[in-house]
Order: sequence, then C-alpha cells, then structure tokens
Amino acid sequence: MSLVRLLFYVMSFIAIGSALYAALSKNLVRSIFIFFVTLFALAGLYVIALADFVAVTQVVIYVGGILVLILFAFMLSGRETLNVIQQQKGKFVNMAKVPAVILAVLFLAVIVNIILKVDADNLPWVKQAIAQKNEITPANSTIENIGINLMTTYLLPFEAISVLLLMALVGAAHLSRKEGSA
Amino acid sequence: MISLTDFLLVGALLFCTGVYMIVSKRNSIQVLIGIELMLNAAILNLVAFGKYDKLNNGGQVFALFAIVLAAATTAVALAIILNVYRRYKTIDPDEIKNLRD
Amino acid sequence: MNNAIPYTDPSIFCYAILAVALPLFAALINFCLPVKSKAAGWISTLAILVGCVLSAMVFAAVWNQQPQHVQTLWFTIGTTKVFAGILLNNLSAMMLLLVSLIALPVHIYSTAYMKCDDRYSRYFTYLSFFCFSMLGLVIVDSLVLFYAFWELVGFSSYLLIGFWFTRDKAVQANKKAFIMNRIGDIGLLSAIIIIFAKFHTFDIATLFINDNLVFKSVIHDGLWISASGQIPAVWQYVACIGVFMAVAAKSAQFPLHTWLPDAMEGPTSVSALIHAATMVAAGVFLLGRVYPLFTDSELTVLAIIGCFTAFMAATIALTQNDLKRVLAYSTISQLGYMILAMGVGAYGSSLFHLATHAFFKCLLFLVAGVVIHEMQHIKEENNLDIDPQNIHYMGGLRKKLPVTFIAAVVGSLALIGIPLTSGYLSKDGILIQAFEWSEGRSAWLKLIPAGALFTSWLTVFYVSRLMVKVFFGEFRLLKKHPEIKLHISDGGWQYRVPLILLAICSLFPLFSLNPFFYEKAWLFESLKPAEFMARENIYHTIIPIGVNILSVFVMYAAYAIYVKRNTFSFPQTGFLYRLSYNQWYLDKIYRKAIVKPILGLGKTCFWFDRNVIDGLIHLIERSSRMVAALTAWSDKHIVDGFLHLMAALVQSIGNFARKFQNGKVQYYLYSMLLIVLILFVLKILI
Amino acid sequence: MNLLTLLIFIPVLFALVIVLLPSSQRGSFKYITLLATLLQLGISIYIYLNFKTGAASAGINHEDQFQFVQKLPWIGLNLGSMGKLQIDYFVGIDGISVTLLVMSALVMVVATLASWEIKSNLKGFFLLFLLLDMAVMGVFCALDFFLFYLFYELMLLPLYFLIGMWGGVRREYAAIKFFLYTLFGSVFMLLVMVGLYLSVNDPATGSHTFNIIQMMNPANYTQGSVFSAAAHQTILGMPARTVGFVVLFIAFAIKVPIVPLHTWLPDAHVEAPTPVSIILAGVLLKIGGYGIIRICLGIFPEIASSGAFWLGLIGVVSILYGACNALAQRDLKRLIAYSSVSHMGFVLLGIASQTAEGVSGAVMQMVSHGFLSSMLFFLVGVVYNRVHDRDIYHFRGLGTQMPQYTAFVMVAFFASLGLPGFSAFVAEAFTLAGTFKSPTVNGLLPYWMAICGSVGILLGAAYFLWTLQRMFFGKVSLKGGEVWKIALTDVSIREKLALIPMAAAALALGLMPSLVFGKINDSVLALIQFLQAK
Repeated sequence: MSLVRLLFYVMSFIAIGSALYAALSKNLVRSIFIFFVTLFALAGLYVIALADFVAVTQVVIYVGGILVLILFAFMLSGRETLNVIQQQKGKFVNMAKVPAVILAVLFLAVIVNIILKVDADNLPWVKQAIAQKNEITPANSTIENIGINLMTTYLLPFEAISVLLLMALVGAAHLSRKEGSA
Repeated sequence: MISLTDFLLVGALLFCTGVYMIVSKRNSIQVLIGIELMLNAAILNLVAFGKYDKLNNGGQVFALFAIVLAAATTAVALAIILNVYRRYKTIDPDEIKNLRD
Repeated sequence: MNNAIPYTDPSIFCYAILAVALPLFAALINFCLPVKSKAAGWISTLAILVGCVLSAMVFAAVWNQQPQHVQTLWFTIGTTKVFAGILLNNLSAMMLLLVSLIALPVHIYSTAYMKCDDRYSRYFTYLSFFCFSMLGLVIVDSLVLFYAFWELVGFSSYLLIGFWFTRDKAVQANKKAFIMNRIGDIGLLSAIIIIFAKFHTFDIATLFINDNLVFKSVIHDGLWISASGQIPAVWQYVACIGVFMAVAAKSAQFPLHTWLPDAMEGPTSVSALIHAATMVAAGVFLLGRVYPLFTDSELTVLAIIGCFTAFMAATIALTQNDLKRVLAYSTISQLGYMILAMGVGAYGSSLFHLATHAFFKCLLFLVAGVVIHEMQHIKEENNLDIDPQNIHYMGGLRKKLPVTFIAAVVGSLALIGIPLTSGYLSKDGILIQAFEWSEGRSAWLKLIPAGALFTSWLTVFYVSRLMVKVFFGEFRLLKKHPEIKLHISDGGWQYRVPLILLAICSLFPLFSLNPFFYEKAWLFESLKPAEFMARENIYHTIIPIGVNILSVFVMYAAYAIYVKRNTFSFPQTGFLYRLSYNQWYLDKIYRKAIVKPILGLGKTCFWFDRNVIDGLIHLIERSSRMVAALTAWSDKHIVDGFLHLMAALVQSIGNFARKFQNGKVQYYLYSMLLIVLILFVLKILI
Repeated sequence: MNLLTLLIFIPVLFALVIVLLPSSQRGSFKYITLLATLLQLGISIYIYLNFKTGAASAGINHEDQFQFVQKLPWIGLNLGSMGKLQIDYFVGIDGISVTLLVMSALVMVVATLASWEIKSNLKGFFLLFLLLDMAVMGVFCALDFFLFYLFYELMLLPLYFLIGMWGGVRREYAAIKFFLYTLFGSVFMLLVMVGLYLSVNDPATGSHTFNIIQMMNPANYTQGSVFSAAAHQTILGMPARTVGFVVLFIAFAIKVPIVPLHTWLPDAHVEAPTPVSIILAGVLLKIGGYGIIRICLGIFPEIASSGAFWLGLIGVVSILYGACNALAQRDLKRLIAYSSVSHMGFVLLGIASQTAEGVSGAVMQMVSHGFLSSMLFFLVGVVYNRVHDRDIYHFRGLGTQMPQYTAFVMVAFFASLGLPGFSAFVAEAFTLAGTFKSPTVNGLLPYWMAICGSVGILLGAAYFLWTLQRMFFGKVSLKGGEVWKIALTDVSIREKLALIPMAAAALALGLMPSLVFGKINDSVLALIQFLQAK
C-alpha cells in the first residue's frame, strides 16, 4: 500500500467521520467546529486528487469565510440556539429522526449502486484522456493553466459569477439591515 | 493510484450525511451546514473527475465556481436566518411556516 | 191585566201586589242607605205594617169567596206562553196575612235586638227581601214564579243565616242550608218540568184548583194519561218525589232536615221569623198547593215520613243543651206533624197547625232571643267565657224576666197542646184525624197515629225540661260565679210588645170561640176537605182527654226531675242518650256517605281530566312529536347524511392534500427527496 | 252603508288609527278601543231595536227573511270547464244572531275596560284586540260559508298571540294547545266546506255556491254529488252526510267546548290575560253553539235528528263532568273555566232536544253565560291584578276586606248558579223543560237526561257556595298578610262601570226574558219547523 493511498483513507475517514459527528451531534457549537475538520479533510482529499489550487481556495473561502459567517450568525441568534441545545440534551435515539435516517441510507444505497454500475474508472472519455495523456500527473503544476483558462475559455462564466457575487453581496447587506431603517 | 470510484464513494457518503442533516435538523444553521456538506461532496466529485482534463481544467474551474457560489449563498442564507430570527425569535425551520400577512 | 174574573174588584189585586212589593221597596231603599243607618229598621217596619193592613183587606175580601185569579203575559217561548199572575184563594190569603202578621212583631223586635250591630241596615235589607220573597211565594199563580220565589226565599234565608259572616260556623251553616235547599229545588224543578211536559202549562189555577187538570189525569197501565197526552207513569212518581224533596228540604223533614238546627247560627229574630214560622212552613204550603198531585199511596209515604221526622226530632230535642237547638228540633218535630197531617188527609188541620204553630213558635224564639240577649249581656259585662245559649247556665229567670216568663209559659203550653191554647186545637185535630185515618188500614199503619201520640208526650217532656231549666230553680251561673253582677230585665217596649202580641195570638180566642173542639175553629172550617167526618167518633173525646191528663203527669215528672232533684234523668253514657245527643249521627253519616264521596268524585274527575283526557292529548302530541323527531332524524342522518358524507369525502381529500402544504420547508424537502429517491428506485428496478 | 258591514269593520278603522299613531301616544290606545267598542254597542243596540219580528222575518232557511242583508260579489273567477268560482260577501242576521250580536258588543266593551290592566306592548295588544273584535262580529253575521270560515279562522290568530304574549306563566303551552285544538277542528271543516261547495248549485246562476242558506235546501244539491241527500254517497264506508255533520260538529264542539274536547279551555282561560279570558268565555264559546245551530243543524238536519241522542248525552256529560271538575279546583279561574264547561253543556242539551223551549233556552243560556262568565272572569281579574294570586285557599274573609267586591261576586255567583231573577235560571229551566218535553214531542231524547241535567245545577250551587264560604266569609286571613291587606282595595269606578252593565243585563234578562225570547222566537219556531220537515 502506497503512502498516497494511506493518506487517502485517513483523509476520507476523517472527512466522513467528522461529517457524521457534525450530523449527529446535538450541540450546535460542536457541530460547527467539527465541520472545520470536515472541510480541512476535504481540502486534503482535493490535494490527493491533484487539485492543489482548489484545496487552497477551499481552505481560504470555507474556513476563512463561510465558517466565520456561520459562527457570527450563531452568536447573533444565541439565546434561541442555546435553548435548543438544552432541549436536545439526553436523548440519543430520537424517533423523529428515523425517517431522515432511512431516507439518507436509501439515498446512499441508490448512489452507491449507481456508482458501482457506472464503473467510473472505465468510462470511455476517461480511457481516452488517459490514452491521449490528457491526465494530470503529480508532476504538473495546474495553477498557471487554470489562470489562463479562466481568462480565456471560462471568461463568460467567470464574469457571470462575479456579477452574481456582487448581487449576493448587496442582497446580503440589504437583508441584514435593521428593519426600521428600511 | 487512487481510483475514481473511491472518490465517488466518499462523495456519496458525504452527500447522504448532508441529506440527513437537511431533513432532520431543527436548527437552520445546522441545515446550512448540511447544505455545505452536500456542496462539498459535489465539489469532491468535480475535482476527482477534473483530474482527467489537463488542457481545459473544467472540473477544477467549476469546483472553484461552486466554492465561490457556496460562499455567496451562505452569506445570503445567513442574512435570511438572522432576519427570520428577528421576526420569529426562532430559527427552527418547522416553526416558520406562515407567509407574510 | 186580562182574564180577570168578572165580578172581582181589581183593587184587591192591587192591594196584594202592593203588600208584596212594599217590602221589596223597603229592601231597595235600605240597600242604598249607609250600613249603620237607624232609619232602615223603621222603613222596613213601616212597609210591613202597611203590608199587614193591606193583607188583612185582601184576606177579608177573599176569605171563603171564589178564588181570585189574574194574570198577564210574561213572555212567550216557542208556542208556550208563560203567564205571570196572582192567585188568591183561602190558602194564599191566609198565608199572606199570616206571614205579614208574624213579620210585624219580628220587625219591631229586631229594631231593638239588632240595634248594636254594625250592619244594621243590611239586616233590614235582607229581612225585607225575605218578606218580599215569602209574600210573593204565597200569591203567585205560576209554577215558574213559584219556583223563583221558592229559591229567593232560600236565598234570603242564606243571607240571613250567614248575616254574621265572619263566624265560620254561620257561613258553614248557611252554605249547608242553601245546598240542602238546592237539593229540594232540583226536585221541585224536576216536578215542574214533568208537569209542564205533561200538561203544557205552568198555571197553578188550571192545574190544581177545582176542575183541575191534575185531578182529571189517571194512571193506567203504567201510563200517566190526561187529555194532553200520556207519559210513563213512573214520571208521576218522580214528580211526587221531586215535590216531596222540595218539601223535605224547605220544611226540614227527614232526611233533609239537618240544615235547620245549624241555621240557628243566624240572629235569633231571624230564626223566629224564617226558621220557625214562615219559610219552613213553605213546604207545607207547597203541599197544600199541589195536593191533588199525590195519590193515596204517595200520601201514605208522606205520613210515614212526617211521623218519623216528628218522632226523631222530638227524641233529639230531649237531650240538647243549646236553647235554640231545642227549639229548632221542636220546630222540625211540629213540621213533621203537619206533613203527617197532609199525609193522612187532614189537609185543613195541617194548615191550621201551620198557622197556630207559626205564632207560638215565633213567640218561643223571641223569648229565647230575650234570654240569650240577657245572657250575652251578663257575659260581656263580667267577661265570662260561657255559651250564652247553653241552658245549663240558666235557671230561675222567672223572677228576673217576668213578662218573658209569662210569654214563655203561654208559648210552651201552646206547643204542648194544653186546652185553652191554639196549639191544643190544631194538634188534637191532627191526632184525631190520624186515628180516624188508620181505621180500616193495616196494623202497621196504626203505628203512625200511635207514634204521633207518643211524640206528643215526648214534646211535653222536653218543653217542660226547657222551661224548668231556664225559668225555675235557681240561677246556676250565679252558683258557679257568685261574684257576677246581674243587670237584666225584660227590655224595652220593642221587646215586650211583640211578646205580648204573639202570646195573645197563641191563645184560643183568635181561632175559635170554643176552646175545646178544633172542628169549630173558623180557620179549620174554611180549609177542611168536603168529605170531613163530623163529630161522631170515639176518638174525638178520648184522645184530647187522654193526651192532656198524661201530659200533666209528664210535666210534673219533668219538674220533679229537674228542679227537685236537679239531676240528669238519663244515664249520660247510654246508647239512646248518645244517639239523641248526637242528633242520630245524621250529620256525620251525611258527611261520610255523601259529601266526601262527591268531593272525591270531583277530585277523581279532575284527575281523570288531567291524566286521561289531557294525557291522551299529550300522548297524541308526544307521538306526533316522536314521528316528527323520527322524520327529522332520517332527514338529518340519511338525507343530509349522504350530503355530509360527500362533503366529508371532499374535505378529507382536501385535508390529505393540504398536509403537504404545511409550510414546513424541511417537509417539502423531504417529500421532494423521497420522490427523487422513488424515481431512482423505479429507474433501477425497471 | 249597511249597518252590519259598519258593525263588522268599525274595529278595523279604529285599528288603522292606532297603527298610524306613534308609540308616544300609547296612553290613548285604550280610549280609542273603548270608543270603537262603544260605537259598536250603539250600532248593535240600534240594530236590536229595529229588528223586525214576526213569522215573515224568521230567517233560518229563507234568504229573503234575513234582515240588514248586504250581498256583494266578492271573488268571481271563471274557471272554464270547472265552472265559475263564486264567493259572495254576504252578511245578514236573523233572530238567532241578533241577540248574540248585542251580547258580544257589550262583552267587548267590558273586555276593553278590563284591558286597562295591560301594561306592555299596548299597540300590539289593542290591534290584535280590534282584529279579534272584527272577526267575532263577522262570524255572527256571515251567511256565506267561505266568509264565515274566513272570519272563523281570523279569530284564531289574534287569540293565539293575545294568550301567548300577554298571558300567565304557562302561556306558550296554553296558546299552542288552544291553537292546535281549534285548528284541528277547522281544518276538517274546510274539507267539508269545499265538499259542500262542490255539491251545491245556486239555482239562480247555476254555478256552485258557498251560500249557507242555499245549502239548507236539498233541492239545490247536484245529482249524485258527495253531500246530496238523495245520492247516499259514502266516505270511508260511512254515509257522507253523517261524516260531514260529525266533522262540522267536532269543529264547533271544540269551541263550545264539550267533554272530552274541552281540555284547552281551562288552560287557555287560566293563562290568558283577563280581557282575553272575558272574550274567550263570553263570546268565543258562543260561536261554537251558534255554529252548531246555524250550520250543523241547518245543513244536516236529518243527521242532527238521528244523532240527537248522542248530542244530548254529550251535553249531559259535559254538565256533570264540568261541575264535578269544578268541585275539585282550588284555582279560582280554573273553577270558573270548568263551570263554563258545565254551563255550556246546557246549550248542547237544549239544541239536541230540538224543541222550541230547548233551543230558546240554549240561545238564552248562550247570551246569559256571555254576560255572567265575563263578569266572573272580570272579577277574578280584579283580585289577581291586586295581589297576583288566585288560589282559593290563600284568601279568607274578603267580605270584610272588600265589601262591594264581595257583593258583585255574590251577584255573579248566585246568578251563575241559577238564582231566579237572573238570566241563567230562565235559560237552564227552559232548556231542561225542552229536554223533558222532547220525548213526547219528537222522541229524540230520553226523559232521564233532563233530570241528570238538573243535578248539574245542584253541583253548581255546591262549588260556588263553597268558594264563597272559603274565600269571602269568615275572619280576614290572607296568605300575603299585611301587604295583601293594603293591596286589596275595593272595586274602583272603572271596574264598577264594567261590572254594573253585566249584572244589570243578567238581571234584566232574568226579569224580562222576552228581551231575548221576543226576538228569537220566530226564528226558533222556523228552525223547529225546518228540522221537523226533514
């Protein structure tokens, strides 16, 4: 077993384990903080998938931006959330969650089934890419190529995304204002 | 090398965990976390498949887009949650079922 | 006035009408006067005085003449003409005079007797009204009018008995009197109706006088036949029973006599006039009017009842302690004699006794009135709790009330029937004729004169007892309460004059110059039936002598018992004593056997009405409501139920669909994902 | 202007005045009503005085012998093949109606005087009162069956409301009971009326007619029609004419009322306010008797003869049963109500006898009872108004407390129990005389009925005297103590004004029965003749 494979298993174990913990934890604060771990583990997985830029972006935006935002939101709506925390104490198995569990498990079964049926490693276009050497190898640096592609091939989506971001920014700011001054 | 299927399986597990969180949690913030989990599962898939496109880097670019969009939606969603909290003094999505009168 | 008999002086009728109407006017005037007005007494007395004079003129004109009859059309009903008129013959003329003659002293007496009463003028209103009704009764010619006055007499008696209407006993007595009289009235009404249905007329003259319709009718083969048609004979008996009921009620004959002793609750002057002299005699008068209606066997029944009543009342009188009650039973007893006389065919003697009895019994009542008045006086002066009418408290009053005592002696002797009094003449006449009548009849019927004879000795005994207890011996009240003061006397002239007047009228000269032979009395001679037996019979001598000698012994015996020994003659606990003292228990029997069942019947009827008849109505109501409820139920549950089912179905579908739109975000999401999942599963499976 | 029409519709005119007046003038309503009734009384007395007697104006079954007649075509519809629907406004009176008219008018005046006690909703009360007044007068005058029925039904409605709105504690119960009872009778009457209409042809026009007088003539019946005497039709297996008679008889008998259809009467009388009780007892009951004479006997004479025994029996039972019930009462008003049942039994008995004396006595009894029962109910109202109690056991010694009142009560009681000198005596005596004569004259009734009837007079004395003794004599002792003593004042001037005419009328009729007999005699004789002709 190679080191890479070992790392993959460790990373994916951490990611899945922490995600499960976040999902099952009744404590909001804990589930937020364990979510950090999940995100970091995912960033690791991206690295293993040879997408180091994406991994960096993941860490920067998610950990640096989104989680901070969530923490703020949590703190701003503190009292209610704390109440929820207290209420949810004690019960490990909650009958109300059973349908959700069933749904999730079924989904998992279906997706796994599909994944196994598809046999992704033997897809025609993947075979073709391997044959044409259109495959990223650990030796390649992809950042330069991504920058060129963003400014050329993906310019239109890029611009659209930036406009969208602006709109979201404005919208979020508008929504967060106090009602009275609207 | 690590096969695509492995990544897909990890993504599938994460996705289902997200689904579970969305449907079952009685706290909007946790629901939001669930959504992020699902997004991340999708991004993982994108990245995994992106490995076989060295020229255009389609997978990675769209993974980036998705991350950015996730940030934007999160920001908006949190703003909405705060607003809802102000109005209803709760962030349980089940309680918030009235249209504005 | 039409149909006047040619040779009559019409003024006679005017006098008669005036004599009747004057008391009515007096009553009307008195009614308008204030209740305490003292003028009332003199108005009434004046009216009766003038009436008395007019009656005397009428009497003089009519006596021993042809009957005088005048009438006028009163009203027409269908084809029947109902006349109102006056019929004056010996009978009615005599009664007319008698009533006004007795009423006069009673009026005078009353002005003094009632002078302290709060409702003085009311008393005279009623008294005058009574005189009007009584006088009207004796002269009218139509059975309808006769019935009318008959009831009015009862009505005025009702008013007078209950004159002191705050006394419960008085009002119970007047109710009893009126209802008992009503029983008689019903009988009379039935009789009148039967006679009307039979003969189609109400006219007394046509029916009963001389060549009358009733006399000509015969009973044959169970049918009562006359010129105007025939009806079953039983109705002739019913008519007679009806008349008898009327007589029994008015003249207090067994079994309808119990009201009379109770009626003594009225003022004593009223008792004297109404319940001794006049009204109670109306029954005998009625018998005299309708005499031809009775057949021989019916007369026998009459005689039996008269005899029984006389005997029974006399036995009761033996033990009573109430002064007025003794006199009341004595009245009943004497009335029994009159009925007996009617029954045995001694028509004249009966009416003769009626006349004499009226005077002496009125006298005795007035005497009783004086005594009671004085006793009441003592009672009030000394604040004693005694019954002023109880003879146990009296005694020795002859020295205190000399005039009253003499009057009482005259009255008592007349009642006993001692020679030289009027009572001797009339009573011996009845006894003698009763014996004559029983000649040649069955042995049982001989009991009737024997009973009458025995009763006359009983009479002697109780009258003597009464006299001795009241006037002889010593004053027992004084013995009991030696400290009381006595201020009693005969009273003013209003007391003395009537007593003296009536005492004179109770002696023989008014009726006969011969004090020993009743058949020589002018009154009797005019009234006697045509086939009267002359003085040829042994009874005519034996009976008066026998009766009187024994009477003297009995009187002495009574005197001896009550004055000398001053003890009770009978054992107080014996059955006979109790029977007599409790008036043969008739009142109790009536209450238990008649009044209670009738009231019970009333209650039962009401129960029946409430529960059965109304219950039936309610049952109908309830059942129809049940039907209605049933239809309403089916309407609600079946007809409407179907509609409701449809509505409920639609509603439940809507509710089912609505559940998906509950506004819960996560629920939407869950549903969506579930559907996606299902699609996947389907995709995979298919 | 026809006098009868005027008489009937005067109340309506005055009712219009009351409608138009504002409620602030409510104090004047009673005076307006009084004026209306007095005017009516005046007209009725004028009619009475100008009423012609004699065999030529006997009425009964001769249309031309009726007086004060007005006949106007009212509803005329040409129904094509069905013939012509013709309803006339046809009023007129004969001897039997005229005395009842005067009596009703006087009773109405007294009832108005009794209405002084009404305190609530005056407008409604007097409107209904006047409407009732009109209907009553109309019933006595109508000679067209349709008109008669109309007035007859029109009476019901105001009465229902008068009892139901101004009555006592159980007024709703009483009102509904009364209403249903009477409606039950009149609904079937409607059927018979229509049947008669379809059976009878007016000889003048040839079309069907509602004319009551035409219905009396057997020649006017169409061949083979339902009620034709010759056709012998049957309804439900019984002869049609018998059914018709029975149905009409029941309708009127409920009004009379007879045992066992009488139970509405005690309830209605007890619950009704005093003026309505007066009208009920004084006038309404008479309509029953009048209807039996005019319609039952007039239209179905042969059935009336064959069923006379049963009519008489019902009469006797009513007399005795009513009297027995009265004995058991302790509510004064109920006692009088049952005595009404008893007294009205005489009416039926007299009618059943079909003799001149009996029928005259029956009419006399109706008139007399009209006065006396009104007086009695008025007197009960006097006490009830003062202390709101009528229980006989709650009073004692009223003779000392209210001497004049007691005098009036004694007059009324003794007049009712048949003291000679008052009208009831003449009426009852001749009813019984007629009844007793019946077996020999026409053989309809057995002898014993008269005797049984006379027992009723005896019982009447018993309950009236008992009441007198219990309530009015003795020492004063009232349930309400001093409060009642103050409340129980003697009769006022207004009450005397109402009572004296009644007492005077009863006395006048008792002393001069010809006041009634003189007017009705020819009609009664004509009726008897008509009945015997069948």
